[in-house]
Amino acid sequence: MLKGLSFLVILANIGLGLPALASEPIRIGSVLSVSGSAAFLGEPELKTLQLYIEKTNQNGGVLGRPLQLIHYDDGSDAGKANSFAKRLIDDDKVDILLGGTTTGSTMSMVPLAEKAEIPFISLAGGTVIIEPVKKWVFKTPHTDRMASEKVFTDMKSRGISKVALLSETSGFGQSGKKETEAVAGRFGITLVANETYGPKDTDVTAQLTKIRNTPEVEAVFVYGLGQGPAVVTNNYQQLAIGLPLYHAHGIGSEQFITLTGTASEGVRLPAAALLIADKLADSDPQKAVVTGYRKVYREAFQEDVSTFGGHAYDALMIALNAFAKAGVNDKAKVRDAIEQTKGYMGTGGAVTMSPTDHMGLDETAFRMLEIHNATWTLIK
Amino acid sequence: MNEVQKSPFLGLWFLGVTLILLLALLPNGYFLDIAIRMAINAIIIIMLNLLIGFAGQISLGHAAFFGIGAYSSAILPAHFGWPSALALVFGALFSGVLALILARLIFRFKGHYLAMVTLGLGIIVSVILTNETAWTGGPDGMAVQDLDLLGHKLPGDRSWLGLTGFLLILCVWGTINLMESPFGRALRALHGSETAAAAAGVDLARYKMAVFALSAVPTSIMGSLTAHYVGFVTPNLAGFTHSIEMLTMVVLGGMASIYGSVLGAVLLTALPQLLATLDGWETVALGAILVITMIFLPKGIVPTLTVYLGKHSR
Amino acid sequence: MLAPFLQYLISGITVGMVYAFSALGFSLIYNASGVVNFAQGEFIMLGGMLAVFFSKAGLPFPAAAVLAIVIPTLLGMMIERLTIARAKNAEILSLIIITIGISLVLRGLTQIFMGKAVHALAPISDSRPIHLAGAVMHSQSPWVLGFTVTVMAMLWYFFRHSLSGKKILATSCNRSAAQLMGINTQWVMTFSYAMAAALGSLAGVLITPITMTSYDVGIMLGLKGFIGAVVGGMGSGMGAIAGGLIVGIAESLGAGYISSAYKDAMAFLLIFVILFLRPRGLFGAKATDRV
Amino acid sequence: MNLLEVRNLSKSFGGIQAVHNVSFAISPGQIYSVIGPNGAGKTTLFNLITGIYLPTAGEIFLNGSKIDGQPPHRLAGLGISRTFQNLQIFMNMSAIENVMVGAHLRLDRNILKASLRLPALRRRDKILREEAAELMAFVGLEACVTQAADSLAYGALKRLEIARALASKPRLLFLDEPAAGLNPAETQGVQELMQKVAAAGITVVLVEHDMKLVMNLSNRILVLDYGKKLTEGTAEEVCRNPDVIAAYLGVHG
Repeated sequence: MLKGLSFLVILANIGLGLPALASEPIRIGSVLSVSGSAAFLGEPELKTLQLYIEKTNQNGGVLGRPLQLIHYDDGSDAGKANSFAKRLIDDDKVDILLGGTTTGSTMSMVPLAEKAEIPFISLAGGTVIIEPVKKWVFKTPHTDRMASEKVFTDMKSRGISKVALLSETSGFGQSGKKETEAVAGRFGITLVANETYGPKDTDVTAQLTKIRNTPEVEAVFVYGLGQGPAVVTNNYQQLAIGLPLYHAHGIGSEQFITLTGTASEGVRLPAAALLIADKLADSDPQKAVVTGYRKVYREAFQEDVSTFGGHAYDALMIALNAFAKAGVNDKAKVRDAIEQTKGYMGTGGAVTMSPTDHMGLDETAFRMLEIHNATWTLIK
Repeated sequence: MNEVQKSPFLGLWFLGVTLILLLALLPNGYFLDIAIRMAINAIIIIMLNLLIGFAGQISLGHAAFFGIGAYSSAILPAHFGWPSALALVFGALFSGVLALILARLIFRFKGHYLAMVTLGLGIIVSVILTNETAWTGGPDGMAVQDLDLLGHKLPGDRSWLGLTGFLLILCVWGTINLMESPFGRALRALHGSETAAAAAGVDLARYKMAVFALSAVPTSIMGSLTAHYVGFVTPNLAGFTHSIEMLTMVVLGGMASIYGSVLGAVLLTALPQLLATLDGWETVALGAILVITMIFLPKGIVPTLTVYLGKHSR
Repeated sequence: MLAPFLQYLISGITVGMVYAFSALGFSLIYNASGVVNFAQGEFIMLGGMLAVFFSKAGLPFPAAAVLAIVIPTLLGMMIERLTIARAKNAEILSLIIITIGISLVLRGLTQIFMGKAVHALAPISDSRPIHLAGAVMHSQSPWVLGFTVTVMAMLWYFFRHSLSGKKILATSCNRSAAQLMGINTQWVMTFSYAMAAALGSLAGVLITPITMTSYDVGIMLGLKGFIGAVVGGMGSGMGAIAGGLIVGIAESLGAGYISSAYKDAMAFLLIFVILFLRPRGLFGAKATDRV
Repeated sequence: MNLLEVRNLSKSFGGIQAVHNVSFAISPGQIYSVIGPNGAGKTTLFNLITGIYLPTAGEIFLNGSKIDGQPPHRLAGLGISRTFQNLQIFMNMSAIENVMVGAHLRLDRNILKASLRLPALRRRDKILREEAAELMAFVGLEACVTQAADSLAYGALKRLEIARALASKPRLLFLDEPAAGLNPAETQGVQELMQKVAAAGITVVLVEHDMKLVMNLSNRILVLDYGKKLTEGTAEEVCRNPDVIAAYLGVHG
């Protein structure tokens, strides 16, 4: 009965409108959190993969072979991610693994990718994914450490040194908290308050009141994504705290602005250029790819892009370039091709990987943005 | 009760043969993975059924013991260099003692109060696992070293299925005997009427403590084995959703039915895999299946079938 | 030193009122059928999501709100008729599993048809916060408080003086005796589910401007409501509201004074203490098992 | 030496004095009945002695040693066994298993031995099952030895409960309205059963409304009214006592 099932699965996926390319499809396996607490990130990631695989197939696929996406939703549960990764590797026999929306899901898939020796490009932010470097594991999003460094550089430029940190008890938030605490000293910044809130909390006035009553706090740095930061920003306005408010790159999507409205005025955050594509100077090397992706995504889904969708775009493009260069069947060659990605201009920034850096982004990939009357603006 | 008249060990042979067939025929790691998870869940659900089906107690936080087992096998070897077997035993003892203390404190509680207290245990354990980042790696979870049983490691997935399958058969054999013994009858009497059981000499507090510990320890051991098998643990192993999944497996399979527990575990482990390709409709399908089964098979699948077959076969 | 305490208290009461509505829903259905309805949280989610859906579709707030309450109410009745009522002679646990199944179906359908994004709703009055001696209250809180008090008064009158209210109380005491007295217990069951759904969705509409909503907010709201109902004494309306408020305030004070990470754990520890001292809840009826 | 002695026993639920300052004694081998109009406190007195309720005041002695306040399961160990006014049967088990549970304290309840199906334990269980079958025959249920408890008639369940109580080989057997809801033929059967039990040397304490049954069976009778002790004595003494007649039949003229 189970054997019949996997045949059914392949059949279901072929029905995705593949043109009549005779040759064997390149099988791209992906496990994303399209439901559960990280659905906020997983859904744009899946839509981007499906959109660009279909587009690539329309212009003849890669090396004359059509692309076939085999996707499972892990529902933001690392245990399910592990079991679906095994299914992709052992049963669906995929050629490459893209995915792992959250650091937890990614880390539960890493031992499988390493054992099966199959290239695996993660879309999650955790530094632990590429530190220490793992032979078969890569990632496209910036690390949380880079976000903290970018925020602290901006704070230094405004003479701020006493900062209150409010981090979310989610994977993203806690990994960010660890990195922020690690790098604060280097920038001469002391964390005078260190509070947390739950990803599903609907009210954080208690924590913010505690922060407001810490005497020498000069600015507040919130590390979270999805609904949490929006609740924090609204409560922040209600309590009229008035100190400069910084967020991490986790709020990089239009939804944050719609949820907070006027409360987002003056909020600063590090983010990929994707959010301010149209405001980039024409000379900016990223302008083309960023505006291109944004236009295609908007046409296809009538909704705005998010940086998370951008990570999926970069991962797919890096994978396809590697296939084009090194063929498909020899997984070790594909791995080497990914590791040698040089100067790939992605939505996240210029990617130059090396045997010791499986991400390839430097801090220029991040731009400091400020929200002015509900629009992202670049800080010079 | 017709289940008992037919020799109960008939089902055991069936399980044994199925295990051997699976070991021989399952093509790759993925199907072995499903079978291993089914065996692990079946053991947990049989022991949970002792608590819910046989003894009539309720636990909405049973995944807490699974989480304690999983995390002791992750933390103790990683931070303290303990051998994995010792970590497993520690987790089991810790869960057992916790279950004894909890049962002693709340043995007067019944029905939804008991549900509430066990729910609280589950949430407290998963909140601790989420927030003690230094030890548990926080919400992103942490890696788990390989299981080494007296020096040598379990080679491949097939040996994992062999181990868990054997443990399942042992567990079924043991619980059938246990339920046919004075201890088992005292437990079921507890469910029938606590007052009458006490009047017959059953020490309610001691038996509730015993059945809580008896269901907590194996769950913790299975948590440890899963941690080593998957190689990674996250806090939602101890979470509310996992506890509800366990409860559903018990009730779906059949309360106070050992083979019902096995069936409930097998079905609800396979279901997410079968529904995985419905992208977006899985939750609806799972919910609908639960509702429909509970309406047409209110006593759970196996008891209802046994009654149905019993009526017709005579 | 007073300002932070006042702030914690106010935010605790605001969140507590939401838990109180959820607890009330639990008590109503428990009263009529002895079932702990785990789909109660989804009614609150549906109220919020439908209100957002209709106001985005251009309906003025009152119209959107009414629709966002009527639809879940009809859904509640349909659920009772099609599932709970049909599960004849099922054990309580099987009925609870049915409500868990229903909550999965409701959550899955909302996720598919209304998406996974987080939505907000404009507050009823303008959104400038209200300042009270150093503490700040969301402009929506007085509306929530007002509705809670009116609903409590209506329920009190309904159960004290109206015939149908007494019918529900009679059914909860002894179902077969009520049937003998000619009470249509079937109607009582359906009506209780409808009322619980209406209360839940009303709560959803009221709190969405403060807490925002998405397809999966139902789980935690349902859970906290269950705790509130048990703390207040399962089956007592007054107890449910008091229990919900206590859970909300305990969480807020715990987060403020002890540690925000362990907020949920602390709410439970407090509740263990209350249940340990008073096993049947604050307002629960004293039950000596007649042997 | 009295088998059971009760001194100034009282129990109040909130304001209500269910049992007030009751004293009496039972010597071994007797059939001792407790009678009184509804609400006189008979079942409450039973529940106090068998540990279901905690007394508000007073003491209870079994063979001279104090037993008030002991939980029911420890009292069972001291040879006290009982049936209940509204049937407490383990409906989730078979009839014979109900009786086997009665013998709980005489059995090896070790978990490990049971799980490993050790022969010693299996043998004792087989002997117990036969013993239970004999007891069911003793109370007249030989036909239902293989049936499930929830398929038995009300009258049969009443007898099953007595069989279960006997399974613990008690010295003192409390029967709470054994004849309630039975037709005359069944009541006659219960009377014979009582006599057989007493003949087997077990002291029986009976709460009953059926006056004919009480008068035929009882060696001594305690009469309660509104929780207070009205009188105590042999069947004839109680019959002729004016207070008893007044309490039962209401005052004449």
